[in-house]
Parts: sequence; structure tokens; C-alpha cells
Amino acid sequence: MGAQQTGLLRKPWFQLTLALVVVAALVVAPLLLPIPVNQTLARIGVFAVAVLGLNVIMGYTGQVSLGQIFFLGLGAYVTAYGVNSGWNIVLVFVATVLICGVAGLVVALAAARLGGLAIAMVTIALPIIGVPLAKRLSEFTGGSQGTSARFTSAPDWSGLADDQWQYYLVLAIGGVTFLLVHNLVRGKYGRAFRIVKENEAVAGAMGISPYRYKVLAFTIASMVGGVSGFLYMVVVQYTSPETLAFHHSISLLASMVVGGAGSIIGSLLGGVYYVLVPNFTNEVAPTLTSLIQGAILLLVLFVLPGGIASLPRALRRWTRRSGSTSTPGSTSTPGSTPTPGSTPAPAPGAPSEKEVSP
Amino acid sequence: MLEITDLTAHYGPVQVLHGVSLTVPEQGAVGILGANGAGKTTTLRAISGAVRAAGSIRFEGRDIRGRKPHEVAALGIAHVPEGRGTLGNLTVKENLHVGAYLRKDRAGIQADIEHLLQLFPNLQERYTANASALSGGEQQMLAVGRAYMARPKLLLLDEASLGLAPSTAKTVYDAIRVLREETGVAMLLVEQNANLAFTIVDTATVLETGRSVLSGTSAELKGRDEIRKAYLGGS
Amino acid sequence: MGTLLQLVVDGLALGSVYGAIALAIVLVNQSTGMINFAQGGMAVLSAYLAFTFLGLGVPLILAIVLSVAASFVLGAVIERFIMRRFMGGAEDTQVVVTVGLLTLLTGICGWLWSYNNLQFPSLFPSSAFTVLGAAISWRSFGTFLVIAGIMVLLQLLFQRTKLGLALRAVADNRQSASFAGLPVGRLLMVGWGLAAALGAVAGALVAPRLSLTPGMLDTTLVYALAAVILGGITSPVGVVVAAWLIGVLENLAAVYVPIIGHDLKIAVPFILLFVVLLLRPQGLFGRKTVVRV
Amino acid sequence: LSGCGRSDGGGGGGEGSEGVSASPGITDETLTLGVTTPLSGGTAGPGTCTVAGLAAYMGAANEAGGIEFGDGKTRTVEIEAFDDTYDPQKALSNFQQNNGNVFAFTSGLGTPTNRAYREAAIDSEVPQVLVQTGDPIFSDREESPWQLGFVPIYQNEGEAFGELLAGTDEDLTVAILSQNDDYGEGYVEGFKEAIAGSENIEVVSELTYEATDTSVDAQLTELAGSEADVFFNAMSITPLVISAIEKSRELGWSPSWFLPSNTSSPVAILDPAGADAEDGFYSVSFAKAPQSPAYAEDEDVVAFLENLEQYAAEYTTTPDFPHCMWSYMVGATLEEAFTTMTEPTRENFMEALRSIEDLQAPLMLEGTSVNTTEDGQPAVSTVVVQKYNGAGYETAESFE
Amino acid sequence: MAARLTLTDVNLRFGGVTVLKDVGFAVEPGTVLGLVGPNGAGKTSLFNCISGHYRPSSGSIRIDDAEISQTRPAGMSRHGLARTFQHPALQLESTVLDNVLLGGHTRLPGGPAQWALRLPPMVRSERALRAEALGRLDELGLGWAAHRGADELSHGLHKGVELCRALMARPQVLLLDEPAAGLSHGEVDSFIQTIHGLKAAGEITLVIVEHHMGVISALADRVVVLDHGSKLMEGTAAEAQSDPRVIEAYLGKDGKDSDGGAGDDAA
Ligand SMILES: Nc1ncnc2c1ncn2[C@@H]1O[C@H](COP(=O)(O)OP(=O)(O)OP(=O)(O)O)[C@@H](O)[C@H]1O
Ligand SMILES: Nc1ncnc2c1ncn2[C@@H]1O[C@H](COP(=O)(O)OP(=O)(O)OP(=O)(O)O)[C@@H](O)[C@H]1O
Ligand SMILES: [Mg+2]
Ligand SMILES: [Mg+2]
Repeated sequence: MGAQQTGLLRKPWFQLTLALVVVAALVVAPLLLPIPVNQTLARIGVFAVAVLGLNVIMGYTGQVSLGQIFFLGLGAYVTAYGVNSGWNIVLVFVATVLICGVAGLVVALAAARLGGLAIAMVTIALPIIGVPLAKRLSEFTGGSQGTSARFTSAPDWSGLADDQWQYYLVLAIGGVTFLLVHNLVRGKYGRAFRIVKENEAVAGAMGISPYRYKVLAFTIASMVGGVSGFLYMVVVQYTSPETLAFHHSISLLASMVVGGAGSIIGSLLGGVYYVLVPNFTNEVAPTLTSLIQGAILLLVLFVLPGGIASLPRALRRWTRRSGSTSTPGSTSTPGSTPTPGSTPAPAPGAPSEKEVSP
Repeated sequence: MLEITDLTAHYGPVQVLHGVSLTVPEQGAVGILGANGAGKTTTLRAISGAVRAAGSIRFEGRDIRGRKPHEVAALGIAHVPEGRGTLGNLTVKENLHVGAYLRKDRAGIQADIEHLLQLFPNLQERYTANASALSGGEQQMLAVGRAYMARPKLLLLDEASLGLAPSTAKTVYDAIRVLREETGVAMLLVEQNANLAFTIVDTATVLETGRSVLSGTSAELKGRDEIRKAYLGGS
Repeated sequence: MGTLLQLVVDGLALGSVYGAIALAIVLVNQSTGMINFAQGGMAVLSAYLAFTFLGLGVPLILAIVLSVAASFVLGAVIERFIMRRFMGGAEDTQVVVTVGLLTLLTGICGWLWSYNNLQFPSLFPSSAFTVLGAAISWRSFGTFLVIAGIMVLLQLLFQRTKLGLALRAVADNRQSASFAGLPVGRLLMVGWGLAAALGAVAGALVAPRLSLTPGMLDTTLVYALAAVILGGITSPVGVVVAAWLIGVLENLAAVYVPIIGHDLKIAVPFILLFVVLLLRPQGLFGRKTVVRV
Repeated sequence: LSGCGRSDGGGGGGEGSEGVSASPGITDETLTLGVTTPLSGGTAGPGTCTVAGLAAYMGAANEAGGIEFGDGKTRTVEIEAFDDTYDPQKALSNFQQNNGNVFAFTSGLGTPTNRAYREAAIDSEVPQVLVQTGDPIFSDREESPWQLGFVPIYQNEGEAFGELLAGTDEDLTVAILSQNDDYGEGYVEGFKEAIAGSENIEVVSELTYEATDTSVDAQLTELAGSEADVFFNAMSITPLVISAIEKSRELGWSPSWFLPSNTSSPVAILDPAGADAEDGFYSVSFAKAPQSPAYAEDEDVVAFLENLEQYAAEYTTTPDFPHCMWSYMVGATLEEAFTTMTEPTRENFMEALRSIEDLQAPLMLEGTSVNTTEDGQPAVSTVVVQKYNGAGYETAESFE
Repeated sequence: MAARLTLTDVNLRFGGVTVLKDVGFAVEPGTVLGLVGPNGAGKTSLFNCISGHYRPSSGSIRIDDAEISQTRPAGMSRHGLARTFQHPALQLESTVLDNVLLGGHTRLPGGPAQWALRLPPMVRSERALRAEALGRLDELGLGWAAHRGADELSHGLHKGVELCRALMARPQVLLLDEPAAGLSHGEVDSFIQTIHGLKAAGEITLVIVEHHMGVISALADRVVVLDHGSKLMEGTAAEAQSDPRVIEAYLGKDGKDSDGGAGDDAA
């Protein structure tokens, strides 16, 4: 059953139809749903974009970044500053993305020389230093009292309510961001990012400079982070130093992995996780949120170490395995985890056996 | 000593062994031949418990299928894995001591290490270097050396001559032969360099897509045309 | 001059706190190859355990010993039933699992012992003595000594003992280690157990100073990680020295470098880290690992 | 729950043309209050207290049959707490998710978190009252029509100390250590304003620290160098205050201490730090300290502790932070407003809340009271300066 | 004819260890150089120097007229250089096809913005590269594996995929590090055919490190023997195999014996 489903999933016409249905549903939904739901959906969009940015640098390029929240925060501050200074909103958006991009570039030029954990430690410094810095630069940031910018009340011509308008803004901007990143990681650059993640020496031999591609990925991630900051202001309309506290970076990281590292759908699921789990735990027991959230995180990963996005793959493997007759086989030592991968032909064979070539 | 019957194994959903049977007699040396992807490595890994398998694997009369690799090792089976099995962040010296982990005789360990270093002068030179700095061939020597340090009863060699210079390969095989004579260790070896393999094995089994399709003594096999063509290069 | 010396002394005391957690992180890393973000959380839990034993009327030193023992078991159990599942998987996932563990442990501590500040008694007298005009509290001095002692022990463990060698071998390549007969699973548990026990000592040492709360070591963890990277993750001595260095330099920078000041002093370890790593990617004392192609 | 169909923009719920139809969150039997506050994370200690006291108060009121409202109906009051982990975004989310079934938000801790949903609360006309932040904006009626702060604005507390000092004739030097945020800044600002005209008071050293710091030893070492007579301390982190007291003793510096209201508890801070009453520890307060032996027999305190035990056990039973007492007073203040509101609407509630004068809420110190009629001031704007006597605090008339 | 790849006096030291000492040779365009020597002689290190993964302590390395000894690996493709690795270094989580496509990275046009927008030229070039990669895989008999995960292939097959990946760069100079290690005899034969085919198809210059003397004699126009980091001799395969120094240092006393490397009659 699982296999048939996924077979269907691969067909282009099916994918297209599915995509259209999803888009249509997303467009119509806010007109029907209650306000809090729309607000939640919009917030999911914000953090999905933030997770997406993290995925670019970490999920795809393998550079552990604990600084992604800094770019969300920076983006939010730039947006707030621009709006409060009365700039045109398009200009605000462009400035937000550019400033975050430039900041990311500068950081990356230095940080990308490091690898592995070292880069994690250097990037974690961004939010950690960012918080006191934001307080110190209070002329721009409003200091520890934060700053609010309200520019997303629905215009009269639209006939929409604020929550709907904000939702559509997030949908449009976030959707385009997702599409662009999706395109980027499919072809030339996606492959390059992945090999930089896996083996820098090989990347070099393929004409891919690990350093330059890390800088590139970091810059793109920062720009996407900037977009998420802009969207944060669309939805939250207020920012303070707490926005970029480093433990949010860690939550983003957790959301990315729970959603599925190196996966576009995973980013979206990561956003869902980021927003809904606290809502859920608040419903269950507000005094035990930390405990429950930790348990949920462990539980999800225990069941799906590859993140929620790996569910179809896991299902496929599971159905296949229960279909096969002999002992379920898998490596027993922790050392080797065979990744399932897609295997069209039933039996592997040596190349000398021509019968296996399709 | 080792008796395998009807071994099957999967990687995830894919079955790669479809019934492998072979026997290694006490103090015997058996070779496994086969094309790339035939399942040679998988067979050895199944014996050491690194891959779960169905069928029967008996060692010295005991069923060892399903045991953990370290339990299998504790029974006296040492495995030289395919590719870089060395512990990269440990020095050559430390790698050898890890090999001797289950042994208690300090003096014997020291003597064996000295013996090995004589055998492989390269390792002598790089004795305190991290294994990851070694050349491909040197790492292979180290892997063989580490298995040797365990003083096993049965040695599983997966392409032990891979990447070794011809003279070194011969040294290794000479050493293995000496080891066998001295200690009576039995061995099961996978070797693409069949010419080299036949200098040491008594019998061999040919695998094709996960099945044993042929076995016989070295002499018999060497005499068969298809074997010569595919594995020996003799015309 | 007096102030300078005092700042150095303060820095060493603070650095010892960072060093304590850093050592536990090194221990886990050297024996399982992971970075454990939950190390601080585990140490806090251990401190709560000791606190609970105290509440039952057990003398302080015995309470600490009991909590160390319990923590060893707890660490081993966590490895076996949680971390084991993720061995050999993606590193990102492993890190996030430890993050999840941290969240869970913090939640458990908050639930069982509340978020209030609990007063944990110190092993050492709360008085101070003066050397060259610098006041040194017995508590800081004691912590300093214990950490230095553990550092030496760990260095010896890894470099001189068979257990240490086995732990490192398992962290390096589990498959090969198991082929050599190393009981991989058990060694992994021992690695986590030891780290948790060490964390328990650390927790008991720093709890009187930071006062016991579920998030007591959250900030410390960041510093400890910085020390781990700065010192070189393979070297217990390096890590502790780096922790002391961070403690001292951050104090000095806060007072003597106006643009940094007390509010931005947290930038100091990172600037230091960055500069050092550019010159020595393996950290101050770490062994260079060769990446060969 | 309240109409799921689309309504444009704000409010939700049934407030509308008829005027008297009830606001969301209130029925003839119950009224629901929302508290968004940190219940996990670094500020969970005081955060938990902001619910605990309120839960204790309302629990007792409900147990006694409920509160009789000004419209003649008797209602029980339910408290819904939401954890925002001190994250502004989550505070807003909690507000948005729940403003449809919560009558008013109250008692929550934190400046950024309260600010994050302030404007949304104004837009949707939901009361956000008696919140526990000293940020003055919440008491500015022009800017914050649906808000009201509870605790004195930070400036007020600082000012009280400043006035105490300004009242002496001695020449005194002052060292200042403050938290690097609006809390510390407001505190210092109030203090400095009060001493501005006094020639005899001189600030000789002034430093800050971060709320996330693990140590203030370096600051103490630097401040001790100034050998100031008075140490004005605007810290809100318990362990850091303890270690500051210890450190200054180690360094042989024994100034007089000014401690803020939220970090001066004898049991939680002064005892563990081994504070010597001889040094002179001053604090400001408007709440009785339940752990202080002086109040062991006090009626309010006894009732408070009992109620806490009985109705707030899921939050905390040990009032280590003054926020527990404050939220208890919030409960009393709300009750006062409820008894005078004549319509079950939020507007009417705001009106009632804004007309409380000189309410002596339980646990309040003599000389302080709840007063909600003055623009620009929170519900409590007076504090009493107290001095530590080795066991508890007693009111201090002057600085000595 | 000018040499395509020229090394002069290349030295490489790591701390106290000298890995390469004054190594120099030249490779003519379109020819195959066999690089042999005992384990640890420095063959792979020499490759690493040429491909930029190691920076020689001194000496010069040129491709045509360009000095490349200070160029980083990523810059080498501009000089038409590609290589394989002694220990196959594939991206195990991707498919075989994706691995092979990676080899053509530098041949794809456009920057990140163009790719993010999926402009038609990008789509076309990707499609063309894909077709080419599938063709290549078919040629090497690996077409059946194109959509498999790389981790599903055995060690020997990884070697083939690596070769395919290197070829996708359409290199002028190709460095192969023990391409036949771990191949059975029949597979070695087909590997030799593949290289012959390459040579016939166009001007590609090859340097091959191999312990398999059969491969060397079948393919190498010239042979350089390294020992302890220095060049021991240079000549034809036959000369090398009969050189007493080479026999002593490398092949072993009875080096001509067939067991040294599956016979020398493979051609
Ligand atoms: N992790 C894995 N996941 C899926 N399939 C695998 C995995 N490892 C090996 N295989 C497949 O199992 C089969 C047997 O592989 P094995 O490594 O045993 O071959 P081999 O005979 O040792 O080959 P070689 O001579 O190339 O080393 C091959 O077809 C291979 O593609
Ligand atoms: N990065 C490094 N650090 C330290 N030593 C190194 C490094 N790279 C190579 N070496 C040393 O240089 C010597 C030559 O290694 P190289 O890999 O070039 O040998 P090789 O000729 O390819 O041998 P093989 O045939 O075994 O692959 C070895 O002794 C190796 O230990
Ligand atoms: Mg194999
Ligand atoms: Mg080599």
C-alpha cells in the first residue's frame, strides 16, 4: 500500500494536481477559519521560513549554526526601524533582506574558515552577544523595552481583516521564499552544498570551493533569516532583545531536525512544530511545558530519527519489510545504519549480470 | 571449525545473501571468490555479527548467529574489515593495543608488537603517528596487524591485500602463512587477487549474487576455465 | 594592582565552574564522539539528588557520594535507552536529542523541586583568606583544587589506562572496536556513566555558588562549550586551562577594556575562540586530527 | 467557542450592539482570567509566583462561595495560566489564542512579554491589567487604555532610596550595580533624580551586569575599589545578590546596602548570604514578608500561606519570590473591582478597576495601598523603606 | 610537443617527516603515466599536491604553462584537472546519479540567483548533464545503479562510480588513485578497455597510481617509480619491472612472478 502511494506520489501530473489543491486550500482557508487559527497559521509561516534558512546552512551545507535566530532578530529590528522611520514598505523589505545578507556575509567570511563544532561555537556568539548589543544600541532598538511597529493592518480596499491580511502577506512572501530555496537546492547548488557537508576534500576536487560555498550558504541563510524577521514583524509587530535569545536558536535547531534536516517539507513541518508544541503543552499543563516538550522531542526522534519528513520513507520501508518473508534483516551493530534509499529493482546484482539493467 | 549453512541476509528491504554455505575446517584456509557486489563482504560481516542474518553459523560447534560482534571476537574470531577499518584518531601503537584488548599477557603483547613492526617497517617508522595520517597501504597493514594482535583462532580477511604493494602483499601473505603454521589459526579470506589467494587457501567457494555456486580445492578450481577467466587471468 | 590580582583570582574561580562542566563534556565526547548539551542539565539533576539526600538527613559528603553513584547509573541508563538509538546516525540528530534531554531534565527538576532557588551547602567553609592582597574564598579554592585534580585524573585515564584506550577506540570507530572484541555497548554506557558522575561532582561544587535552580548551568554550558573547543576537545588539561583563561580574560576585559565593559564581556570567550581557532584549528592543546583523502 | 464565524478584526465574542451582552470569558456563574507568564526557563521562579498568589486568593474566594459582583450575580473566578517562557512572541500567541474565552489578562510577569501583546490587547479591547512590570507605559492611560500596571514603577523604588539618602546630612559616596535592562535603568534613574539636588551624595562608581551572567565577582571587585559608603543595588537575580553580599564580605567592603523589593527576602537571600545586620541592609517593600519572624503570627500571612498550600500547590507553596505576595494582592484588587462592576463587560470592568481608592489589600504594609485613580501611576505606587534587623525587616524612618 | 603536466623538484614535508623529495617528471598530452612505488612512498601525497589538497613545501607544478602548485583544489577544474580518490569518497546519502552529476558541476552555467529562479537555460543544462551522466554510467556498466543510493553499492562498484564522476568534468588531465584495487580480474579487464576507449576518444592525459602491475603494463606509456618520497627511476613499464632497484624496493624478489599482480598478460 505504502509503495503504491509513493509510486503515485512520483507521477508529475499527480504532484502538480496535489500542489494546486494545496495552494488553493491555503488561499481559501483564512476566509473560513477563526481568527486565532489564522494567527497561528501565519506564525507557523514565520518560523517555517526561519527553519528554512537554518536548513540552507545546516541541513544542506552541514555547518552547525546556532546563530540563525540572530538574523531573525536583526531582520525584525531593521523592519521595525524602517517602518518607524516611515520608509516605503517595499524598501523596508529590501533593506531587511540586504542588511541581513550583508551581516551574514561578514560573519561568514570569518566563520566559514572554521568547521564542525567550532563554527557552532562562533555562531552561537551571535545571539549571545546580540542581546546585550541590542540593549546597548537603544537608539535603534528601543533597548530592553523593545520596539513595536504596526504596519500590517489590512488596507480598506482589501476588505480583509487584519489576521487574514497578515496571513496572506506571510503566505505570499514565505511561499516565494520557499519556492526559491526549493529551486536552489534541487540542482547545481544543492548538490554542491551537500558535498561540502559530506566531504570538503571531494568538493574541492569537483571544483567546488568549500569556503566559498559555505559563505554563500551562510549568506543565503541570513537573507532567509531576514525574511523571517520581516514576517515576524508582520505577525508579532513587536520585537525586543528577547526575540534573539540564543535558546530560540536551539529551538529552531530542534525544529529543523524534528521536521527533517535537509528537506523543504521538513522546514515547513519544523515551523509547525515550533509553533504548535508550545500551544499544545500550554493546553495540557502550563506548569510542565518544559518536561512535556522535552519528552515530545525525544519521542518524535525516537520514532523517526530522520524527522517527520522521513515518515513516508519509514512507512515504505516498514511495509516492504513486513511484506518480505524471511527474518527482518538489518544491521545489528550501532555502527552501521543502512539508509534505505530508493531501490527500484528487487535484487541487486553484479554489473556483469546484464539482466538487472533496466 | 566454522560451518555456515544457508545463510541469508538483508540490507533494509534488499536481500543480498540468498543462501551461502561453506565450511572452514580446523586449521584450514578457505577463500571466497566473487565479482563486485556478490556478497563476499556481507558474508564475513554476517559471521562477525555486524549484519543480522538468517541461516546457521556454527563456530566450534556452537551457534554464533545473532551474537554481537564483540562476543564473536571474544570467541576468537578476528575480522580485518574491508576499507579503512583503522581507528584514525589513535596512534599506530594504540591501534595495536586495541587489537590486543582481550589479551592479558603483557609480555606476549609486547613481543607480538615487535614482531609486527619487523614485518611492517612502515609501521615502525610511523609508530606514534595517528592512524589517519598513514597511507592507504599502511592503514591496511595496520588493520592486518591489529587482527593479528588478537591472536585469534579464526581470522576473517576481507581483501587484506587491497592497496598493498606487490612485495608487501607477499610479505603479508607470508606472514599469514607463518602464523598459520605456528599457531594453527584457521582463516576465511576474501581476495580479489586470486593468484595470491591460491598460494594460501586449501579450498575456495565462489559466490554469485549472494549464492555459493561452486566450491572445491584450489587445484580443482584453478583448473576450471571459467574460474581462470574471471579471477585468475590465465588464458 | 590589588584589583588586577583580585580579578585574576575571581576569574580562576569562575573558570573552575566552566571547567567542571567542560570536563564532563570532554569525557562524553572522547568516549562516544558526541557533544552532550544536556551535560549541565544532568549535573543539575545530580545536585538535586544530593540535595534530596541531604534533606533525608544524610551528611553532606555522603549525600554527594550517593548522588555521584546514582548519577553514574543514570548516565549509563540514559545512554542505553535514549542515546543508543541515535548512535551512528546523523550528528545533528544526536545534538538535538541531547537538547531534548536537557529540556526534559530541566522540566523534571522544575516539577519535582520547583523553580525556586534552593540553598545547597558548601563542602568548604564560606570564609576567605588573603594572599598578596587578593581575597580567596575557601569555596573557590576548594573547587579549583578539585577540578584540577579531576583534570589530571582524566588525562591519565585517557592516556595511560586500558579503559581510556578502549573508550577512545569506541568513540573513534565502533565497528572496528567491536571487531577487536571491545564490548561497545558497555563501554558507551561507562563513558556516559563516568561523565554523569563527574557532572555530579561538578554540580555539588558549583551549586552553593550559583544556588540550585533547574536552569543553574544553562549559561555555564555555553562557556563550557567554548572552553572545550578552545582547549581542544581531546585534552582534559587543555580544556580546563582554557576555562581558566576564559574566566580570567573576561574579567580583565570587562574592567580594563571600556568598549567591552561588563555588558559585553560574554563576547570575550568567543573572540578568543575565533582568533585561536584561525591559528590552531585543533584548539590550544588538542591533537591535530589529519583528514586524509 | 465564542462565535467561530468571521468577525472583522478585533474582539471576538459577543460584545456588540446590545451593549449589555456579556464580554467573552464571563458568564453568570464564572469569570475566567488569563495569566501569560514564564512558567519554565530562567524566570520561571518569579513567573510561577505570579500565578500562585492569584490562584491562592481566587481559590479561597471560590471556596467561600464565589465573589458577588456589582451586578448582583455571584461568580467563581477561574484562572488559566499560560507559559510564555519570557518570549514576547509566545506571550502574544497566548493572548491571541485565548482572548476569545478569557475575560481579562492579568498578573503576568515581564516587560517585553507584556509589551508584546499590549497593542493587540488595545486593538481587541481586552483588559491587560495589574501586570507585574514596572514599565511606566502600562500606567499611561492615554497610551494604554486597556492596561494598568500593578507594582510600583521601577523609578518609584529607586526614588524611595534616593529620598532616604537625600534626607541625611552626612557626606556619602554611592556605588551602583544595576541590571542591564529597563528594570535596572528605571531603578537608577529614580534614584538619581531623587539625589540630584543633594550636594552631600556622590555616585562614585556605576556598573551593570547581564541577567544571564553567572557571576558578578568582577563588578564587586571593581566597585569595592571605590570604597563607597552605600551600595545601591538594582539586581533582580537571587543567586547573584547572594554572591554579591558574600563577595563584598570577602573583599572586606562593608557598605550599607539598598536592595530592591524583589531581591531582599531574609530567608531567600540575606540568611544564605550570611548578611550581617550591622552593615545596614535597606529595602523597599509594600508587602509583608511571610518568612519573616515578625509576621509569623500575622493574620494575613497565615491565611496567605494556607491558601497557597491549598489552592496553588501546582504552582508553588513556598513564596520565595515577592511576586507570590503581589499576585495575591492582585487577586484582592480584582475582587474589589468585581464587586463594583455593574455590567459583565470589559469596559465596565476597566471602569471599576480604575476607581479603587486606598484599598488595603491583604499582606500590604502599613503606609501602602492600592490606588488606581491616578494617571501615570500603577495600582501600587507607594513603597516603604525598611531596614533588616537580623531576622526580618522593620520600617526605617531615616538612613543611619 | 610541450608536456601537459610538469613537476619540478616537488618537496613535501609534514612537521619532521619528509614525504616527497625533489620529485620531478613530465607527462606528454594524450599519454598515460604509471606512478608506482611501495606503500607510503608518497604517491597519493603527490596526487594531493597536484590536485591542490596538499601544498608542496617547495617546487613547481604546471599544467601546460600555468603554475598550479599554490592553487586550491577548487581552482583545479579551471585547468582541466580531475581526480579520483584511493579510498572511494562518494556521497553515500545521495543516489549514484547525483554523485556522478556532481562531477559536471563546473560545466553548469549560472549563479545562485539564476538557479533559484530556475531560468530555462539552467533547466536545459541540467537536463543535458543528466542525460550525459546516464550515458556515462551505461558505458561503465553501471546504468542499472543510477537511481540507487550510493551506500547500497559494494566497495568495488564505488570505484566505478568515482571514475564516472571524474569523467563528467571532461578533464584534460585525470589522476586515478588505485582505480583497480578491489576489482576482480574480469572487472580489471573492462576497466582497461574503458581507459583505452578514453584515450582513443580524445586527448586525455592520465596519471595512474596502481599496485596492479597488469594494469600498469597494459596502460602506461611511461612509468615513474617512487620510493621513500624520491623518484627511483622513470622508464617504460617493462624497464621498470626489470629494474633491479624496483624489484628490490617494490615488486619483491620474484617480482616478475604472476602472483605479484594477476599476471602481466592482461593486455
Ligand atoms: N548498506 C547497504 N545497503 C544496501 N545494499 C547494500 C549495502 N551494502 C552492500 N549492499 C549490496 O549488497 C551486495 C553485496 O555487497 P558486498 O559488499 O557483500 O559485496 P562484495 O562481494 O564484498 O563486493 P566487492 O568485491 O565490491 O567488495 C551488493 O549488491 C551491494 O550493492
Ligand atoms: N597529512 C599527513 N600527515 C602526516 N603524514 C602524512 C600525511 N599524508 C601522508 N603522510 C605520510 O606520507 C607518507 C606517504 O603517504 P602516501 O599516502 O602518499 O603514500 P602512498 O604512496 O600513496 O602509499 P599507498 O600505496 O600505501 O597508498 C606516508 O608515510 C604517510 O604516513
Ligand atoms: Mg567487499
Ligand atoms: Mg596511496
